[in-house]
Amino acid sequence: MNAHSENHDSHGLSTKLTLSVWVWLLVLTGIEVFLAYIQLSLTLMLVLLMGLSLVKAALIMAYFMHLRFEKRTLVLTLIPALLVVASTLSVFFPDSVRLLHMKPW
Amino acid sequence: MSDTSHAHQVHAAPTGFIRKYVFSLDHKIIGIQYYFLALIAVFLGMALSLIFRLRLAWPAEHWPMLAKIFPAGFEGGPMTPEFYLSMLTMHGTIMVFFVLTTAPQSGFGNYVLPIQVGAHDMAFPVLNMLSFWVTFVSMVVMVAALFVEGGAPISGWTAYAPLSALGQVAGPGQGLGQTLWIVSIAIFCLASLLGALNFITTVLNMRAKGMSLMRMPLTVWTWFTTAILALLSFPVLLAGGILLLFDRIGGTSFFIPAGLVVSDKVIQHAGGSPILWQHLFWFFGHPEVYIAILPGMGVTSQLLSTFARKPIYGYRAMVYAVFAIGLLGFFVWGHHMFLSGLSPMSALVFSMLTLTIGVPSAVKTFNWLGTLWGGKIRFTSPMLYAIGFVSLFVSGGITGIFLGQTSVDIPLHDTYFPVGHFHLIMGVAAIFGIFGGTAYWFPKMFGRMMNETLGKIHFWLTFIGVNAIFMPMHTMGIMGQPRRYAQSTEFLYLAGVQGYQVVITWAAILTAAAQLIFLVNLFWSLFKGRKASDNPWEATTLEWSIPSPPPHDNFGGKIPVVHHGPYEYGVPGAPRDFVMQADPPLKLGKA
Amino acid sequence: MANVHAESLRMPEWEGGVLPYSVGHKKLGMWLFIVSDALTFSALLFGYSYLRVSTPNWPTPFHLWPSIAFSTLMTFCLLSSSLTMVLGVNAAQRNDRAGTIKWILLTIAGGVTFMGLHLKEWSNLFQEGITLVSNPWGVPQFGATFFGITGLHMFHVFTGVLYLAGMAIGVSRGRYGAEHVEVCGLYWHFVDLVWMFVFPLIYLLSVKMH
Amino acid sequence: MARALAVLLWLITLGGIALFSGRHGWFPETISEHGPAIDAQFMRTLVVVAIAFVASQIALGWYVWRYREDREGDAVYTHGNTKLEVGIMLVVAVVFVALAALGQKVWAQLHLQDAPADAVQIEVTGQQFVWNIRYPGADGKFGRTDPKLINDQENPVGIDTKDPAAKDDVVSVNRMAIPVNKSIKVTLRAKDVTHSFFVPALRFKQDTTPGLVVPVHFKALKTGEYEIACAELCGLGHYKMKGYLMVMEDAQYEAWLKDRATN
Ligand code: HEA
Ligand code: HEA
Ligand code: CUA
Ligand SMILES: [Cu+2]
Repeated sequence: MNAHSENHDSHGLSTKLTLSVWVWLLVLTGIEVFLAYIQLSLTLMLVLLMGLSLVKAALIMAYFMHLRFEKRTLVLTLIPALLVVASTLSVFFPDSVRLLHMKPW
Repeated sequence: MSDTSHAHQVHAAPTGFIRKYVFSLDHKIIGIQYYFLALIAVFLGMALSLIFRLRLAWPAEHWPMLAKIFPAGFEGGPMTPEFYLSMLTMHGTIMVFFVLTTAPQSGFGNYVLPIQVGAHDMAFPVLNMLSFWVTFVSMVVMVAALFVEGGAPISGWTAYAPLSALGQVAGPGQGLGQTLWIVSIAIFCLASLLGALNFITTVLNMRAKGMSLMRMPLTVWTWFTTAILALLSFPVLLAGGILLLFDRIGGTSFFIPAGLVVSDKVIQHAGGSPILWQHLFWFFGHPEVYIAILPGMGVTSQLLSTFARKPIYGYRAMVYAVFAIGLLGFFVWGHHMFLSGLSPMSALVFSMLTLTIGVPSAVKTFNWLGTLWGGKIRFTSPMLYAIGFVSLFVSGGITGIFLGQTSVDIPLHDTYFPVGHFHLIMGVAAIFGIFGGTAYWFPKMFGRMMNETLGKIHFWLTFIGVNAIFMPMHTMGIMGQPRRYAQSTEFLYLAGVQGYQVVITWAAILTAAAQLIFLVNLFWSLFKGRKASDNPWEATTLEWSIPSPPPHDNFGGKIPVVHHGPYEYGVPGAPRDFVMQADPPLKLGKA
Repeated sequence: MANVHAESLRMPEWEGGVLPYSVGHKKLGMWLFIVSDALTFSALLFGYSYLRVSTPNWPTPFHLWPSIAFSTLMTFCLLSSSLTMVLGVNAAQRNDRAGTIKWILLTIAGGVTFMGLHLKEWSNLFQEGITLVSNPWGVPQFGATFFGITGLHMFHVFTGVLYLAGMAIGVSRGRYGAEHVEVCGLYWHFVDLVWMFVFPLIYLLSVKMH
Repeated sequence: MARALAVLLWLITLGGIALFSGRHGWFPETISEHGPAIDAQFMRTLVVVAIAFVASQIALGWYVWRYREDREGDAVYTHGNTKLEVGIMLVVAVVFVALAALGQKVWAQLHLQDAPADAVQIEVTGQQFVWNIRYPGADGKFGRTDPKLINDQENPVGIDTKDPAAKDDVVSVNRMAIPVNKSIKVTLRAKDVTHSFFVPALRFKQDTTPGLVVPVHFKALKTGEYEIACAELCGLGHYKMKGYLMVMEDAQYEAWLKDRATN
């Protein structure tokens, strides 16, 4: 019963790959900071930054957190559950817009 | 995770009293601890309900006995309205969190789930113990709120901001009591998270050989789904609770908008939104009500099948329905907020989605009836509770169909109509799940049978009683009686309501008295009950193939191999009228 | 009748003890914890966005120096500590105990640097008059969300550092193996991952332009 | 035992029907334009739900009665019937969607359409534990308000008298007069905590949320005096936060308003 305790080396992360992921993450961060200093509309900026952040999150999960090398089903249950529940939270927004336009004072 | 023992190693049976019964790692002891915690909570909650019901029926009466215990609540003679509200708030909170989230899931789930999947314990025994003790601390903090200076909180179990956020300016009970309430809830969230990930891991990783997903008893399915709901909804309440706490003691204003003037005092907070609190609360709150009912559904399925001596009707459909209810539960929270200033478009969407929950619920109801159909029903006391569950679930569920529609909710929202709705479905259907589970698993848990006669008397009185209490509330709601009113006599249009209040209070007193029968039965049977055999109900799931009560590691070192589905009753050609899950494969002669 | 029950009894066999995700208890448990904790942060970040949308004139006060420079450097620290963490896990899987401890200590160093920089950054802001409840721009929500969210993240970094320290001690005593280190690593990467959202949402979207 | 239980289940069913047949307690008579539509939707729902309720409870009782252990024959060995299952699902789904669709009309009319341009304007401000009613006066414009000017005795909603539009504003406590047969546009606000403006006779309820101004509209079709209740927990006086809605003939209403203005 310890199928889980080894066998990672076979498809584990080589140091080279790890380093290149790290470099990519830094590059993306750099792009984000750069973007922040360009005059863009807040919405566009939000979309771009969140897009990049999702890519970074995906990189971290896939490589650092090893999800790429786990069984596909693990990914297919965890990530959708998280995304579905988290994105339903965005139902909040129509109300915040209402709040902005319907303030008493 | 902080759990250091290797997960697969069976921990040896502890010997000292403390390690054995107090800080036990054994899922069975922890289950029992949870169960008794809930038992204390339910009697406390019930006592509170009787106290506040007194005021509803006889608003001007003096209660010298009570006044001695709670002098502050009876200043000037009759019960004060703020005392009414604090009793109500504590009643709702204790019942929802410490009874219905605790007994069916953490109590029975802890005790039975590992055995039913064929495991020697939960995946994380240390975490399991921690989650119980954290729950315990949470309950102590909650009960402390009853006795602190300034009184228990009065903003209802939903703690709507800004009432709950402003502190003492907003009225009595909003001081330390409210703060303790929030702290307790936040602690409770942590305990539930720990419990939930333990349940999920156990179900996924620790099933015995042959226990494929589609062979799991429906109880396991419901505990599993409930754990997923808890894992995904409690963190949101936790976030909300942290922010509310910041507002109260950190001086922030997440939920307090600008320009409030309370009793002529200008409030310095600015910029927050009360609606945000409602969103965060109900995002948790709606899944929470399914957390309360799903285990009851599982228990009911198990009992109906066992005592009708028939396989459950539509097993797969039942599994899918449970999952559908759980999933849909995340998309409907807005139905509690139709009239709160929610955007009217989202209200329409929430309304449509709410009604769709009726579909899997209909499937469940239909299959329960299908299970009874053509059976050979044994009317034991657990079975009576299960039948009661079905009846109450239907009565309470269909009133949700009124509330789920935006337009019909306009006159009914925040009246006694929803109060009737949720008491029938949660206050008693789910509670009947606990009763059924208690009567059913008691022999396994304590090695003795409960008394059938007492059980039956208790069933009859309670079943009649709760219908008498909660059915008339719908009428009061239709007449327009708002909830959380300390009395109904201030309004002319409510003239017809007072009579109902008196009848309901009497019914509540009698029903509550009938619960003493349950209590007596429980404790009497604990010590004096008839010795139980291993399988007194001739049931099929794994817990019935081991001794009553089970040994420390459940299966005495030999994990069973499962060959059959969970509900094989009345199998034609089988040697007995039931085939247990661990029975060897049947030789099937072609008929 | 007979064909009915024949159908029900011949189910595909499930070999007990086979982990459906091929993931041990601890790792699965940690993943579940991470999902749930991620939702706590999602709720907070959505709450922040909600308040920001509903507030006119949300301030954008962060200068390149010190705030953005600091926070970028902090991002660098966390990302690098994630890198060292991966190397630590690799070392643990090679049973290289000394290597494991070395990399974990480096990871801790990254975390501690992050905390130091963050504390400095907070005190800079205090000096500018930004506190939990007030700030120079009259939008009290700004400070509240800023300190609320970064504070909770800091709390996670702090517990993560403690967790790592416990791990280093455990490994040096031979009590913890590769699986423990890996699970601890998951938590640490998660703390990093959360920052990947906090940084742009809280800092980069509040950059002062001119 | 089984028979008694069956009978009890049927008695409960009967009791439920009796309660909902409305002889003892029912909605107060509706006086608003949209009220009948809500009542009708309630009745439609009641019919659908009653059928489901009665069918389920009767069946439950019947099975309990019929399939006792001591009956003849064996238990039926079956694992269900997928076709039947899917059938039930589809029927229920269609019924629900139809029901929900029918009910949304009133909601849309109340909340998605604006009040007609000629609607009478009134502002209602909830406060622990009174209702403050404000009329814009002859100029048809509400004057500016400011929380700092609020004073419970003299200036409960904080009208800024420096604003010319505020000069003719009329404030009334707990008494809200409206003309009959005219569209009324109510602006709901709250001063301290959340309240809910509830007029049972109007079939109308809407929370007054602090920090949010919610515009709503309705039309009353019958003169008379009706009670306004508070339907959101707002503190210890929640149960006695009472106001009156006085629906008047036009002339009477004008007179009332004039009378208030001179005071
Ligand atoms: C165990 C708890 C539980 C459960 C299971 C439910 C189940 C449901 N609830 Fe309930 N609800 C609560 C607990 C629960 N509720 C609580 C505590 C509150 C109040 C909170 C507060 O404000 O304090 C509340 C409030 C509440 C509201 C808000 C009311 C208001 O404040 O105005 C609404 C509105 O949509 C609602 C709807 C529903 C619906 C549609 C279901 C459905 O899931 C029900 C589905 C079941 C059936 C429909 C019956 C069986 C089906 C059939 C017999 C098939 C055939 C049926 C038909 C064709 C009609 N509930
Ligand atoms: C589980 C949930 C639950 C239960 C069981 C009950 C039980 C009861 N409730 Fe309560 N109630 C709530 C949940 C519950 N309630 C909630 C959430 C609110 C809303 C609070 C708010 O507005 O903020 C509320 C509000 C509420 C009101 C509304 C008051 C108002 O709005 O002003 C009233 C009024 O009469 C009431 C009455 C009662 C009565 C008489 C009982 C009972 O006393 C009936 C008799 C009890 C039983 C039949 C159960 C006995 C169970 C056992 C003995 C089980 C034992 C075993 C174990 C647990 C291990 N309750
Ligand atoms: Cu105002 Cu309740
Ligand atoms: Cu709900």
